Amino acid sequence: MATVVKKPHALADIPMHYCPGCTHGIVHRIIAEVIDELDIEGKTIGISPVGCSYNNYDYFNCDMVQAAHGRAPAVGTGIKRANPENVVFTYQGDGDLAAIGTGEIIHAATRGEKLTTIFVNNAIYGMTAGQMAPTTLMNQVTSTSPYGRVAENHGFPLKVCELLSTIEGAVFIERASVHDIKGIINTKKAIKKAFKVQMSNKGFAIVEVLSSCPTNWGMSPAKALEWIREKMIDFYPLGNFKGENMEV
Amino acid sequence: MATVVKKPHALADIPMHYCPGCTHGIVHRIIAEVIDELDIEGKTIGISPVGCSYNNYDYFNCDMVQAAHGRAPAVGTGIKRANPENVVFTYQGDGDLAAIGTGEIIHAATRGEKLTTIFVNNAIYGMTAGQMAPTTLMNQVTSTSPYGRVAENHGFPLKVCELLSTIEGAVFIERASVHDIKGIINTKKAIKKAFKVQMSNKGFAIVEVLSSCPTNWGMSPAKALEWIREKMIDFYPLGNFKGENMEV
Amino acid sequence: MAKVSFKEDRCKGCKLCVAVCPRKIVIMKDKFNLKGFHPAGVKDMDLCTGCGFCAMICPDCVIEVEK
Amino acid sequence: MAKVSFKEDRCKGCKLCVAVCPRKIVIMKDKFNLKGFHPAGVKDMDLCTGCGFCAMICPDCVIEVEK
Amino acid sequence: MIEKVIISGFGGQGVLSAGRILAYCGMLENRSVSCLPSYGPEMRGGTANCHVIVSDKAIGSPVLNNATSLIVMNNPSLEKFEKVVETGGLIIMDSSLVNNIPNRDDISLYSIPATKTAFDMGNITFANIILLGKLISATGIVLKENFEKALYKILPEKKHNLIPQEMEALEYGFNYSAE
Amino acid sequence: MIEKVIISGFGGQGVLSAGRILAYCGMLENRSVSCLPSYGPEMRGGTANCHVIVSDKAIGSPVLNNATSLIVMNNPSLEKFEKVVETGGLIIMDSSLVNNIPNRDDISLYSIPATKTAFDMGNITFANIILLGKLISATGIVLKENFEKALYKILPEKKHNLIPQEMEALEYGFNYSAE
Amino acid sequence: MGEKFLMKGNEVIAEAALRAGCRFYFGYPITPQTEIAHYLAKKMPEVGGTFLQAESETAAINMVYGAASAGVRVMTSSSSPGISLKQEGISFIACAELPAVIVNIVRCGPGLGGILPAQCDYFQAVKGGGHGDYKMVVLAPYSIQELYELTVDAFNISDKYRTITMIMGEGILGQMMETVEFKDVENNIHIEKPWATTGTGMKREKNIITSIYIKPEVLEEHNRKLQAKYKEIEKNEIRVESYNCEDADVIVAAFGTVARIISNVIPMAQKEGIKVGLIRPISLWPFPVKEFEKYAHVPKAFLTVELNAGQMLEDVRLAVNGKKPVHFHGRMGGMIPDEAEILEEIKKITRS
Amino acid sequence: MGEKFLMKGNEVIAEAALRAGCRFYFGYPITPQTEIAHYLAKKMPEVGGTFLQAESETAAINMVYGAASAGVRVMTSSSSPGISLKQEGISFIACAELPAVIVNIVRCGPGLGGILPAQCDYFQAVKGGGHGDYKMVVLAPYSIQELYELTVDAFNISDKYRTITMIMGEGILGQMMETVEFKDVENNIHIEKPWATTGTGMKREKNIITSIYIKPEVLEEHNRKLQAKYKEIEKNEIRVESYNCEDADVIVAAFGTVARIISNVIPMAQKEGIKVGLIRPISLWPFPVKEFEKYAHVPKAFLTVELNAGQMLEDVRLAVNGKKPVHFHGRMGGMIPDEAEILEEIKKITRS
Ligand SMILES: Cc1ncc(C[n+]2csc(CCOP(=O)(O)OP(=O)(O)O)c2C)c(N)n1
Ligand SMILES: Cc1ncc(C[n+]2csc(CCOP(=O)(O)OP(=O)(O)O)c2C)c(N)n1
Ligand code: SF4
Ligand code: SF4
Ligand code: SF4
Ligand code: SF4
Ligand code: SF4
Ligand code: SF4
Ligand SMILES: [Mg+2]
Ligand SMILES: [Mg+2]
Repeated sequence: MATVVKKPHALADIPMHYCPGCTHGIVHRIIAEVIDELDIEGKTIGISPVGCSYNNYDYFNCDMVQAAHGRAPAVGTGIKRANPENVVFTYQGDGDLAAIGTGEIIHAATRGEKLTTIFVNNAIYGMTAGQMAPTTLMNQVTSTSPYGRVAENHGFPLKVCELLSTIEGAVFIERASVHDIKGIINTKKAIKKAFKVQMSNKGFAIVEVLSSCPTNWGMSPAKALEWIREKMIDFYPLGNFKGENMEV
Repeated sequence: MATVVKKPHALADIPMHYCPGCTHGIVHRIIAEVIDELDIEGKTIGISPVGCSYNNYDYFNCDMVQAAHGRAPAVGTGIKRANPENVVFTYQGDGDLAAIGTGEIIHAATRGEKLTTIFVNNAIYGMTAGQMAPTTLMNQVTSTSPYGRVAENHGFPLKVCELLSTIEGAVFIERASVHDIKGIINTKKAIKKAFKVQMSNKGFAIVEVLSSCPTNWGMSPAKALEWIREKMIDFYPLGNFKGENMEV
Repeated sequence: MAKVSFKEDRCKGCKLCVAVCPRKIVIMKDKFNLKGFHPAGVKDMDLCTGCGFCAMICPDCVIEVEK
Repeated sequence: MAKVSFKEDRCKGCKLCVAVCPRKIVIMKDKFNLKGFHPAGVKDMDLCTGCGFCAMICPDCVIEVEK
Repeated sequence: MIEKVIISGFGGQGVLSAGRILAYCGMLENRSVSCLPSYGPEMRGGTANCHVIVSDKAIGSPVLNNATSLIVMNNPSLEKFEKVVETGGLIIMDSSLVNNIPNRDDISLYSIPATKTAFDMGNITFANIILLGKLISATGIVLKENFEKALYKILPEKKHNLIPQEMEALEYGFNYSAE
Repeated sequence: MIEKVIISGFGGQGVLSAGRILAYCGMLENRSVSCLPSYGPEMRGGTANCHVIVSDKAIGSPVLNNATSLIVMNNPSLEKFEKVVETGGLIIMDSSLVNNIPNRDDISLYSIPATKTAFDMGNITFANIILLGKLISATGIVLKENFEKALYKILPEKKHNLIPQEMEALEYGFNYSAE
Repeated sequence: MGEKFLMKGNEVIAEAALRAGCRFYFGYPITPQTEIAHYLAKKMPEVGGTFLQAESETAAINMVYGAASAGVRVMTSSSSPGISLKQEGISFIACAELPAVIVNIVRCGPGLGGILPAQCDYFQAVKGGGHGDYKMVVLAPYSIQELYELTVDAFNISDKYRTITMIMGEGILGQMMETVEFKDVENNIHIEKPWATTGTGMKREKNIITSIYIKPEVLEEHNRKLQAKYKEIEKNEIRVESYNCEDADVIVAAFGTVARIISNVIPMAQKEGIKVGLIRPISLWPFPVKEFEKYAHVPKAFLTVELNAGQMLEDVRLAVNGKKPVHFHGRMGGMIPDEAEILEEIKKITRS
Repeated sequence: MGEKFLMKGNEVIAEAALRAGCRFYFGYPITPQTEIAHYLAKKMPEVGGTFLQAESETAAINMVYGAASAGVRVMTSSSSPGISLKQEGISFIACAELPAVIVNIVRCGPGLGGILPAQCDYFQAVKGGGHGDYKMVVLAPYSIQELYELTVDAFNISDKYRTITMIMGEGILGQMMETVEFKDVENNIHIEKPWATTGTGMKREKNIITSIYIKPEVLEEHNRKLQAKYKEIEKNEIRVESYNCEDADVIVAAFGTVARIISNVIPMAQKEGIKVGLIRPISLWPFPVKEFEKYAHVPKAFLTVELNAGQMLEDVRLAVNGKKPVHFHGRMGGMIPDEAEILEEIKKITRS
């Protein structure tokens, strides 16, 4: 009998701390599968953010560095410049990447750093109890937008892929989603390509993954995936923004 | 005899400290003229950056606040939220706005803060002796890119207007230049509109002004204006990016 | 014939596997696991196509699918 | 007839006014001003159209133009 | 009089709100009260506990190193806290969820199938109230009447219709004795 | 022996490079030397000055509160620094640019049309060298020979062809005496 | 007696700010102080105020700078790493002499550390984590009631001296609930701020808010002015409580929650025949030097107990100035000392 | 004797870093230390190293964190406001025990302040401007030659203890030129770093660099480990010089450039019959406490002279511990005291 799906080698064989049904876990497995398939575990260095996945350094079997909130792209720059042979990825939430870390992500992209960023957009600050993120949807109620996100006060959600697409050094940009099997398959394809782009020294690569936070959205895990499909994808269109046909 | 051009009221009658031929002075006069024409000196608050124009609080006759490097949009947000009746503008260089202040400008735009930003892009850090800026052109030699700006190390110049154009809350975006009379006239038109956009509560407005730094470019003032025309405009196309036809 | 195995004690009872199974054969068990959740399982393995969807969506790497 | 006046002591001798004058009548004087620069001036006021270009480009608000 | 109560269970079992109501009752009786929830880095259902003090005198540290009473709603909580109960103190456990047995013979033990009973009453979230009922009857820490008052104060108006049921749950715990 | 020299003028007049060459000469003579440029917030030609010490002993503070010699290349510099020159010290001024006259009768004064002369020599940037020439002849602070050596060390190779001219300028200042 | 509420420390801070007339809050989420933001996000719109979640702590502190320039009462709050990110802004606000209230609900460091209570930001707060010579008033409440009163006070002090006032509490203080009564406290909301940048209205000279002074004489003068102000604050704004010090064998110095633990230790020690005194600095800066001087002759020794590696210890030693030994007991990483271990430390001292 | 160079302090720092084997520099421009960057921008490519101008000081310090994680020698430099922006990162690096060299060429604060020399970041450097209990080694050179030697040393110390070492100099030190000789100094470049994250190569357990420890027992243990390391550094790495202290009437404590001014004052005082001693701490942390203890019985009093409002003063007072009065004379805002005014202060003390 052949294995169809099993725990990838690059993923540690320990329980993860995420809430039931939180899609962070899915993204973790995908990354680990890609590391396995590209056979790069031994030279990969992952960078953990500050957010619910702050301690995913325990979950990946490669060398890992925990970065300050929002600074993963700067930390990654330091590592990659020190050792260009390594494959370096950052794993960041929407608070981490799109709020406090705005400067770092934009300039890593501008410099065309050879990094791969996995950007987990769940439209909320998961870890700190559900505050509004720059990516929170219009009218979405959060603990710091109790009356919903309102344009007059909060402006409109930030579209990170669209923003980064204007930057020349960002050579591979794709938005994917893990709300269903097709999404999961596409997410994996995109992440794999984003790693390959780095390995062929092309420039900065990022995959935004629409992800769920059932706990802070106040929904069942299954309902949360539906919400991604209905609300998030509507506002954040999936697809490749740059580098689709790049040879790697 | 009628006055064709004279010192505007909103500009203080004192010498400015800029280098001979530095176009910061031109931009100052334009802003002051706009303040005069809109008759808003009494309710305008300007925010000075860190850069060669750090002390332009001495040059404008309205209330002025000096902000930390890159933070003018945050300071402006504080002022404007405290007193929405005021007309608040920030004056920022390319180091200030496009490097250290990236997060602040993007999120002021994202929130659609009712602010007007005058962004003086001279492709270099003037004040600190000519270091590379995010906006420094390819191959441009600066004190920190002594071998020229090279894509492999430094990536490509950041196009601020293009970047901000992807943000919904940024409702008026235009790039102008003061390298010649036509440019000066257009710059003034754009700045005036950017103030009006704020005054009609539409959202965030920014005018990027291509500007010269004869000292650090190592050119005569006249040559520097030519360089804007030949090199800068070629890379940074002039024109309106957003809000051209907005009623204000 | 396919084989679907569950590391039951890792299951958090999120039911995503239930939702995604095209054959509707994944169910939540009555018992509690060590964590205090009702773990998932397959009720009729014969109907399983070994598509792997359940394992692909499981956020906690509970499921392994062989075929 | 137009009138162009210079606050000479503010002039930094950058010559932008010289470059921009369509009538080519703005020149740099031989003398030094207080700052140690050769200040600009108009050599033949009669030719001036009062276009104001010189004043518009002067970074130091040295020039006033009337018409 | 000083009552030092630790309430512990999974997140989501109402550990914190139980502590809060208890402290509120104490306040209504003009006692000094404090209630300190444990707070972890995670939103996600690990073990949660809360330290409640109700006292006639000013309260020193809100952190309890030992307790006069312990309410436990899962096994790990019993393991963690049983040793901090003072001699002569009491342990109240939700026997629907806790199957271990404390290793102490110098304390009183009450074992109540709170979760099951609450489930049967139609609202699983009443388990904590049932356990509090027992605490109140066993210690007299606060008055039953004040409990009802406290509920009216604490709960948002739209939940006031639940209060009679909650008082029933309290009553159940209050009167519960192992048969 | 300790020579404390302040050189002052507009930015761009070569104040700093004069100080640097002077210190370099001192170093070649195995003296302790220091050279401290003033640094302002601005790139833009305000007044610049530099403090140079050449001494037989270890140098204490590099900051000069008084000077044995002062070279000035504009009026504001004279105004600012003339009072710090010690009694018996000297002031060397570029009379092409400085038209004020120091208010001191306890010092020696040398007034040289350095900028004009340098202009006539075809390179206005030699003004500072001319003034240094006078400083060297008036104080013996360093040897003329070493000055040439210093130039070869300091200047990039592609500028070495200028050195003979610079030595001429030095010579001019060295020998200058008001007629 | 007024109505009593059972509230979380963080919520009380928020409520106190509202009652002090604060209508502007800028902050960025971080545990264990997020409830301040949640509370204000709800309440500010109800009173016409502004709650704004900034994109970062750096932005937040600069928004505070802006709002304070405009003359309004303004607050931000954060916890340790977030406060580190505000250091540049704090130094700017101090230099520009703007009134602002900053709350630090301290978590255990260094680095990302943990989120449990600690007092390890004492040095940062009182010695100046930012660059340059500046001070801010630092108040360390030890109960929820005091948290309320000091928070209101913080706004008054800030306005009065044009200074930053920091409320510094351990994580516990933000998370615990206690009874609080919102007594009316003196609250000078409507202080004149003629220096504020609100637009000249063409009626007055322009106002400039700045922290740069290029001429050294001017900057030195400005610094002297700041130092004179700090002296004035040292004279007027010391807050301290001492218990049992008159004939103590050992005087313990402790602030915040730790002082509460000591108050449990005092009767325990009494039972063993040891007289323990307590000096509780409430204002950490200005530090109550005189209180220590006053009792320096009394005990055999002092003992400083802190949730850190020994920070206030230095100020205690400076105040005692060699007159008596000053011992230290500290816990770190979110650990809290229990009464027994502190008593043991005290006994070690009395035995020796 | 080797070749001598006449170089600017800032350039010497850069050259020293290169000679110490540092091949990675991340920084953001700020006066008065920009020449460090200019020098390295030129030279790094020549030796195959990386010079990278970051988008901000915050990014720069986090790039340092990354490069240090990867096990290479790495440096950043800035000046006061920029150093404030690095405080979070510094605390992270300290907690994660990464070796790194940070240069602060101090300008006068607070706020944007001015760009002239000052020593007003002493507290920030030695007490911890960032959050949590951490220390970094802080070295304060007083000549360009020493600047070279201490910069090389800084890399060795950093690697040896897995700590941050800061070179702290007043603006003057960065800007002035003096003779420097690049003597070979002990330089342990090839220290093993088995903890570094360079990829497992599938040959070893994975390495993790982190500064978060969620369990309080573990974080306390980690803090104890850090404190033990700091004790070790205090034992081994004190650097201090004293002159003339054996029979001094007044002992002056001063570091950096100020100590040079004092060395001018000593003979002036001698002429007036006053014996002045000088203790010059070179390592500001660890502070040379013992040196002060050693001479505490000698003078009538101590005088601390600083370019600030009185910061090292506190460490001197702690070291002297009440045995003698400790006076203070300070200048701020970029002003530098001259010999005469210091002598006057000394005379005030001897007269009183
Ligand atoms: C400097 C700093 N600011 C704030 C925090 C608090 N904090 C921790 S996680 C987080 C937000 C996480 O949100 P996101 O990045 O979206 O990740 P998620 O938890 O949603 O996966 C914040 C603000 C911190 N640890 N450090
Ligand atoms: C936090 C901080 N970092 C760095 C500096 C130093 N600094 C002053 S101006 C400047 C750059 C100015 O460049 P730009 O914004 O382009 O303005 P310009 O001078 O070119 O007009 C820098 C880096 C500072 N003052 N504060
Ligand atoms: S809080 Fe949200 S993002 Fe975080 S683990 Fe839970 S579900 Fe996932
Ligand atoms: S340095 Fe450049 S930008 Fe600054 S004043 Fe001079 S010319 Fe203008
Ligand atoms: S492998 Fe496919 S068919 Fe089989 S249980 Fe899983 S989801 Fe259902
Ligand atoms: S998806 Fe995984 S965790 Fe969720 S119920 Fe199924 S097996 Fe359990
Ligand atoms: S007004 Fe026009 S024509 Fe007259 S001098 Fe000026 S530029 Fe020349
Ligand atoms: S443009 Fe202005 S400053 Fe320049 S030369 Fe003409 S008058 Fe003088
Ligand atoms: Mg998120
Ligand atoms: Mg610029």
